[in-house]
Amino acid sequence: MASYNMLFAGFGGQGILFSGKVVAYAGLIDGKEVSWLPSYGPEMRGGTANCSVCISDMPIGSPLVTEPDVLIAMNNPSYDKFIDTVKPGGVVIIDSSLVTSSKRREDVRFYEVPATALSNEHHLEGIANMILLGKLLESTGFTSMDTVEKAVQKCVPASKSHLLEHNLRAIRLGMEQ
Amino acid sequence: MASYNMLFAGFGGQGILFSGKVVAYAGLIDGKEVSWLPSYGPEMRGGTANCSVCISDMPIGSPLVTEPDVLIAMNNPSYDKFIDTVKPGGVVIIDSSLVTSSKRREDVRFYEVPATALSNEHHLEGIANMILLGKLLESTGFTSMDTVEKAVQKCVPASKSHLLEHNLRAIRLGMEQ
Amino acid sequence: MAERILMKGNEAIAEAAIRAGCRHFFGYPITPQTEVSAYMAKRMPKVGGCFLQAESEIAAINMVVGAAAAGVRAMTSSSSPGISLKTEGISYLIGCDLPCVILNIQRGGPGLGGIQPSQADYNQATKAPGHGDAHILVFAPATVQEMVTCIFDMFDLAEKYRMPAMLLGDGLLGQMMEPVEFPDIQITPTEKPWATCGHQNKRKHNIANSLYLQPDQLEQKNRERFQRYAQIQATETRAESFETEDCDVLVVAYGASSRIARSAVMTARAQGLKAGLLRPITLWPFPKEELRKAAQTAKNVLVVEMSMGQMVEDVKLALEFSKPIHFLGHTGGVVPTPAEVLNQLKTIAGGAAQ
Amino acid sequence: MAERILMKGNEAIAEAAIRAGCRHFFGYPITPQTEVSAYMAKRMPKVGGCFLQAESEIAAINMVVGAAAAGVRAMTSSSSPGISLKTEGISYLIGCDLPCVILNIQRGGPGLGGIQPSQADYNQATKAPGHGDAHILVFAPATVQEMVTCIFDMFDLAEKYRMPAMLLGDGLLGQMMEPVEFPDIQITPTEKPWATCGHQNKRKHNIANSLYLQPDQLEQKNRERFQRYAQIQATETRAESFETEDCDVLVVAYGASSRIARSAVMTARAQGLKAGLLRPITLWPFPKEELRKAAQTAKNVLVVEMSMGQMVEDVKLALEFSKPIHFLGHTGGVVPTPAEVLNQLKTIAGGAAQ
Amino acid sequence: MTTVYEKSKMLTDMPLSYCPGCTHGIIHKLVAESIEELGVEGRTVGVAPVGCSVMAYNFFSCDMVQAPHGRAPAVATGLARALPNNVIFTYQGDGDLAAIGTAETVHAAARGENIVIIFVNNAIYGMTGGQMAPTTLPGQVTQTSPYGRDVKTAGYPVRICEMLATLDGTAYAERVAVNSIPNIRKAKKAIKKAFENQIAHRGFSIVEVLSTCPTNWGLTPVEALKWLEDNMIPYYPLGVYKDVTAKEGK
Amino acid sequence: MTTVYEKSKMLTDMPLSYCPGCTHGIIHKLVAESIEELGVEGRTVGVAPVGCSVMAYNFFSCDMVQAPHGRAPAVATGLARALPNNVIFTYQGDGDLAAIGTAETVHAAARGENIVIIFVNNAIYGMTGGQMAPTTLPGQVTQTSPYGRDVKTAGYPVRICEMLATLDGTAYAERVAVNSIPNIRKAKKAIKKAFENQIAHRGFSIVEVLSTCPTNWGLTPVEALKWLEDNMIPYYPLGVYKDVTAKEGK
Amino acid sequence: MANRVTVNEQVCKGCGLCTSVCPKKIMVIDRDKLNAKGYNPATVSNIELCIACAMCAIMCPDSAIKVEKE
Amino acid sequence: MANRVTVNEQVCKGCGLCTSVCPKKIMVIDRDKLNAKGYNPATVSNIELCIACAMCAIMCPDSAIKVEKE
Ligand SMILES: Cc1ncc(C[n+]2csc(CCOP(=O)(O)OP(=O)(O)O)c2C)c(N)n1
Ligand SMILES: Cc1ncc(C[n+]2csc(CCOP(=O)(O)OP(=O)(O)O)c2C)c(N)n1
Ligand code: SF4
Ligand code: SF4
Ligand code: SF4
Ligand code: SF4
Ligand code: SF4
Ligand code: SF4
Ligand SMILES: [Mg+2]
Ligand SMILES: [Mg+2]
Repeated sequence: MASYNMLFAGFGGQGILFSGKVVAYAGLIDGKEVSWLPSYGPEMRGGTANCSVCISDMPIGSPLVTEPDVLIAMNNPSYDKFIDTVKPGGVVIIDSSLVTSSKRREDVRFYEVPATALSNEHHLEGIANMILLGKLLESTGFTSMDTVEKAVQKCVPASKSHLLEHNLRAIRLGMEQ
Repeated sequence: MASYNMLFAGFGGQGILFSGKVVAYAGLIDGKEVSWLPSYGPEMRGGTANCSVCISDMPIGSPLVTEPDVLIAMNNPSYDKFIDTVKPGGVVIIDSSLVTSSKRREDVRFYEVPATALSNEHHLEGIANMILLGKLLESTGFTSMDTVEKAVQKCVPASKSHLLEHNLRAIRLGMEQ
Repeated sequence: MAERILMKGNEAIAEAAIRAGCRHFFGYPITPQTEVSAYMAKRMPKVGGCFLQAESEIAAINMVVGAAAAGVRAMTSSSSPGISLKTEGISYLIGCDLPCVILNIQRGGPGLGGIQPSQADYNQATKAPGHGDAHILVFAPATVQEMVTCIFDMFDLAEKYRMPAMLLGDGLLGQMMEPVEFPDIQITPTEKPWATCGHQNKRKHNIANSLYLQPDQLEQKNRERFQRYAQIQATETRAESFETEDCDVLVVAYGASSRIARSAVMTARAQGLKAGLLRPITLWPFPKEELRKAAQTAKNVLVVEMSMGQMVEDVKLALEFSKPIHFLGHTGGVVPTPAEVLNQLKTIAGGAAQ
Repeated sequence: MAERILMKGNEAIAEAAIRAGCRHFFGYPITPQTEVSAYMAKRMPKVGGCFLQAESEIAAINMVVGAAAAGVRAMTSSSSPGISLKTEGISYLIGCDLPCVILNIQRGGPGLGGIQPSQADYNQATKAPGHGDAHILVFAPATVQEMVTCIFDMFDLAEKYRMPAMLLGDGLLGQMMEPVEFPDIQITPTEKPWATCGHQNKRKHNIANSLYLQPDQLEQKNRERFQRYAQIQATETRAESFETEDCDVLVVAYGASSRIARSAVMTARAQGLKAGLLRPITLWPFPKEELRKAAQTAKNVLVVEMSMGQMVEDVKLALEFSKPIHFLGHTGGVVPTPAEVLNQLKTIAGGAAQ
Repeated sequence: MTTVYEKSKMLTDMPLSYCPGCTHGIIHKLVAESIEELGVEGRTVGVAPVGCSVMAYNFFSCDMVQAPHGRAPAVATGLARALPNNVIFTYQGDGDLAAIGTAETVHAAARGENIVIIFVNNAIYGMTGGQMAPTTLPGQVTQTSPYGRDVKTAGYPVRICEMLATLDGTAYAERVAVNSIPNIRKAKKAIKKAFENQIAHRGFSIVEVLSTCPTNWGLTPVEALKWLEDNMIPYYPLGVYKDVTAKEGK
Repeated sequence: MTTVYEKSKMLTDMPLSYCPGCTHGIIHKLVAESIEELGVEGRTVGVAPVGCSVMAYNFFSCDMVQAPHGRAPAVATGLARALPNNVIFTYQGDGDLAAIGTAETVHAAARGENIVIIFVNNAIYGMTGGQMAPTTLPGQVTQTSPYGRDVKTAGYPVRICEMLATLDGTAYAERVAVNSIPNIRKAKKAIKKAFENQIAHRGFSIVEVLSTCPTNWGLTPVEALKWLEDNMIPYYPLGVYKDVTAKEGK
Repeated sequence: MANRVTVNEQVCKGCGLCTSVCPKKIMVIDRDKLNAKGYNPATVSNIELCIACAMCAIMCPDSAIKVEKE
Repeated sequence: MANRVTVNEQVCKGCGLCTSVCPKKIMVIDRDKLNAKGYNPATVSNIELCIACAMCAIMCPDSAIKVEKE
């Protein structure tokens, strides 16, 4: 399989770090080498948050993704900041309800998912991030839905297991976009 | 001239550091290289005090005298501690009113001056140290009385200049012993 | 061994410490290592241990002095400026021959600097962890898993040699999640006849002290300690060699920067350039022998660090200037990329080929 | 130049600082440097200056931060454990590019150690004066007179390069009296357009700061500072060569131990052994070139220190292992004797002759 | 049109780095307005702490020094001794002032150092992500008191004004809050008075300001004001704890 | 013959390193006797400071730790947390406790740390040769206040018991003196009570003992007792500043 | 002529503190607008009711509000 | 039979504190003796007057005095 260097970016509170963690867990379940690295420190507060996720067959060098194969962007500032760093041939997925920038790149696979709008429509408030994750799965096939299900189970604390089904529904919804 | 490495040792309060300073100043006035180094720190409190004085034509290496040419000892503990360190052929001067140890060395020039008794006799209370300094001058001729006078002037603060004559008298008394 | 789970480096360290028998943790918040305290705050009460947020780094290291003297496994954690504040206490721990574990999850300096990963406290950790003639064990793991194994070893070695052990990590290693599994080890507490835990009227009173007013006594103490150091230098160095058997260019890097270096070495090999990597795991004692061996075939050596070049001196001292030693570094929180290391490798190899 | 008077090292430093224009001194008592504060306490009120006994070494160094930022010549003084406590503040001074003078009148360590003379903070002063990539100017005078001249230079250079300068002395130099004369120098205060002394609505506000949250900005700051360091290393090294032109054995020693080494070299010469002495006066920048030059004819090099051998590494790095480097040291307050240095010189020369 | 309220000129154009609704911003305004009204901006030097207000050097338009964590009072002392005719203030959080900086705070007060300290008590370490502060209330949940502050192991909150009032060097100590318009007005008065004290060389003045941290309290900004009022004020009573001018009859 | 008074077994045979007539020695005896009488010698761990009593580890026959200057309360905290059923005490001077160790002292008190602090206030830094301490009296001449402590530049003395009494964590704070037989008897009672508090896990107890430093005060030992009485006691009133057992009605 | 209340929309963080203190309840968050930082800024719904009491401005942590009286 | 007051002369530092509190003024410094450390030790001039109040012992910083009652 290929190795993936992914960047998840948006505002704090959009679940950016969570979806990155699900993806990393999926890699782990698949027996890959994985890493997950959040941006940290005061700049996170109220501002933007992002995380780097690497999945690979080989030991992971720098967990800091500076030239992502995959960018998932959930707000304008993040989109503007990272769009130019994506590798040619890479994948870009945006929440088009929030990313209003008209800038586009021709040398990447580009997916616009109105995830926030969709989440409101489908009573999946607050988990637009999972819809985008579905799209990521569908567009890259970085793992199987089966693995993702297991991964979500790992990431949702036992006390909140009622959210599990919600998350999976959102992912499936994303896959259909 | 010879170079002198001297050790002045006794209890704190006996003027050990002061007589060392006078000797060092004498060397300075004579145009020699000189150094003066006190023992320092808590062990001085109530306990013993000593200082190393070096006079030389050459730049002084270690100001810490570990093998003195001259030892002036004003109490038993200091005498016991240092008597064996004196260089063969060196000079040892003790205040025999206070140093009661019977230990002697044959390979040094040995002078016993009942300095404390003398100082009380001659109304020179508290400056037995200067009597011993007189003996030092007389026995080694490390400098001239003239220089010593100037040196004492340097060391006695202007505010206490009435003590000057006292000190000089004590020195002269010591020279006669 | 249990299941592999994803865990942040900082949290993995904390969990490892608890499993290694540490029940006394004294911390003070500082980015990028706050998760250590947060984790301890959650877990310690559950295992009957003590998490205490001290009023300062100085208080924290001195609480460690007390706990270590009492004979328990104690730990504290901080990042660069906070470690500077601990140097007096560290020097006391050394002078009192007390074991403990200290984390430095480094950030950019000097001063307040930044909060992004850095390796600029190398000299402080390895050469001057405090005033006086003094050393501490310094471990520099490169993965979250290795942080876990190191922590177990560090507690053991700290007790064996009665000295502090420091884990010299950085924000990258502390903040990242990686798969990790915890060894199922039974901790057998070391006997500590020297501990000041109350003599119960059964022995002479124990004293934890570093004061020796007589210079010869103090010298004697120091010389004894340096004999222990010599033994450690002879037996406890650790390093990993990767593709060094026939390398033309040897990269030397530790911790986070070794990960980047390793990626570059792999790519270089794939491109036909015989690169190798020597990764010191212990920084003090510095793995001189391992480095010499790894450098045997190398025509050039490249040191990669997240500093202005602090380990370079140790590499020079180990290799005794027997071959050209190059340096690639970033500082202030900038993380080198595999691409630039690779580039540098090519330049060096090219230059060497000329 | 005025009359030569006998003065204690500590007091001579204090007097020199005042004559060099220092009017702000912040101290905290510690043996063997208490005389610095005592002298300042007496003199400062007479010259309209400020002597302030701080509540701790940390407070003192941070008062220096404030005073230095305000643009005045500021100084603090301590001894080994107290200097460890100042390392965070020193790192801030470096990060804020603030000039000041710091005294470390070293005593034996580690921990509380002892109070007798030592040179065991060499690594801390020269390699890790605080966390981060950081250096300070380090001066190591060997006589009371030289302490005085150094202090004048240190204030000047600290301001020229906007960095702290440390006088690395020891209890021997601080406590001894030697003849000294004070140069009659008119101090012309340096312009400090960067000082945070109130902008009087005449300029943009000044900021003294070491925080740079963006790694590339912080790296940039550090690289600029290291450029300055390179310039200093090229132009500001100081050393004294004594009988080195044709020496067979070169002794390298600084400060108090250089005095002992010098005596030994003189005796050796008198006995027909071609010994020489290279005495670094600046320890950072380390006088590499001067050392190389002095070592040209030497077959052997002997480093003498009052530590377990900290400067040895710098000597090795400077000479690149081009000749055997030996070490003679004492620690914990033990002062080496000329006799034992001489002995060692003979052994080495004998061994070399074989 | 007459301007009833606008941004103080003692504040720069730099947008504040605080979270939305964080009352650090209000306190900044009060400090800036006081200095501006007293006309001493040109001779004021401020000291920024380590905490959320670490970048206060960018926000106040006077000269500024950024101090090591907790050491602002010592840095201010250095400034005050070097610049006896300037106006020197520190702006510090509760972790900075009441934990790591305790010694520097107590001794600046004991010395009667002629400085102003603005002490922002938000019962938490804001910048580092919400750890327990010395002022965290009993039972309060933070990152490092996840089961609520247990006074048996973590101890009791420190009341700074009460403590400093015991020192002869303290000229003025008052506790205020910025949770409502009336309280903000009182806070403004107290802060201005502290600066007046300094200009008159009356010595050490501290104003403790109860402030919110919506982000780490996990509340909206408006809820945070209420939480402050309901929980902090009862534990930290507002009022004047020391005032030498009261004795002087001013 | 019945023995009316002899040296406590909690003291070793090592001669004390204090100057002749220094009342540090009296305080040592009171501590030793209290511990001996309570029968807890075997589970007591003491912490020696940096100061003249730095070598207290040689004098008390219980286990001892020598702490860095000022940090004894933190070291004691580490000990107390590791050994919750032992008896932990520190013995500290005024430079150690009230200057460099201010933060550690205040926060050990705020935490209600279950330790005893014996605070020896002799208004000077004894060990280093007589510099000004935070407790040096206004006008008092020391090596670093050669013209007498000038409160305008050097600030005011700190009253530790009064300050710590403002903290909720302090269980017991009393100031005593050892200048006379009646005062020594009271001091003994206070010290013993502090240890009883700890054995009963009542938390933080501090006994401030006014003590002499004949050497650095430049007085004979007997004159020093008088100086203490005439100068220190008026400034540092003896008495109980906090006592939780009083409330409990014990 | 009415009073004038100007909100610096780029500086506003949409915290709502101003809205909570306006006695006339005319200071509101504009859910339809998003500034460059991603916040919904505050705005005055009905300036005619404004009494220029400046409470909104006094409360605003970001000094985003200027109040002018006719 | 009298009470017994024993001064450990080697430990005594001749400080005189004991002499200052003895109600019977019988505790005195012996100017004729010098111990190994160079101090004149304290001694009881007239043990017959001793009331074994132990004040001397309580006051002695160096625990040099033992008091026994007949
Ligand atoms: C020596 C040191 N220790 C710790 C830190 C990390 N640190 C940064 S801000 C802070 C606490 C901030 O809390 P507070 O003072 O209450 O200010 P707030 O953010 O709440 O306004 C800490 C511990 C540091 N930068 N330096
Ligand atoms: C970090 C540090 N700073 C300073 C010193 C020096 N020092 C030793 S004892 C002492 C003060 C002692 O005074 P105090 O605490 O009042 O005790 P006393 O000697 O009066 O009993 C100082 C400052 C030190 N050893 N370590
Ligand atoms: S973290 Fe809290 S204190 Fe800091 S800016 Fe945000 S709300 Fe304000
Ligand atoms: S210096 Fe003072 S406090 Fe210290 S032992 Fe001597 S008399 Fe006592
Ligand atoms: S000035 Fe007063 S009435 Fe007008 S919008 Fe602001 S708060 Fe409302
Ligand atoms: S208070 Fe200020 S920042 Fe908050 S919503 Fe109103 S205008 Fe915006
Ligand atoms: S026991 Fe009482 S009477 Fe007897 S010598 Fe001692 S003080 Fe005097
Ligand atoms: S009090 Fe003790 S030490 Fe002092 S003179 Fe009397 S017996 Fe000797
Ligand atoms: Mg806070
Ligand atoms: Mg004292």
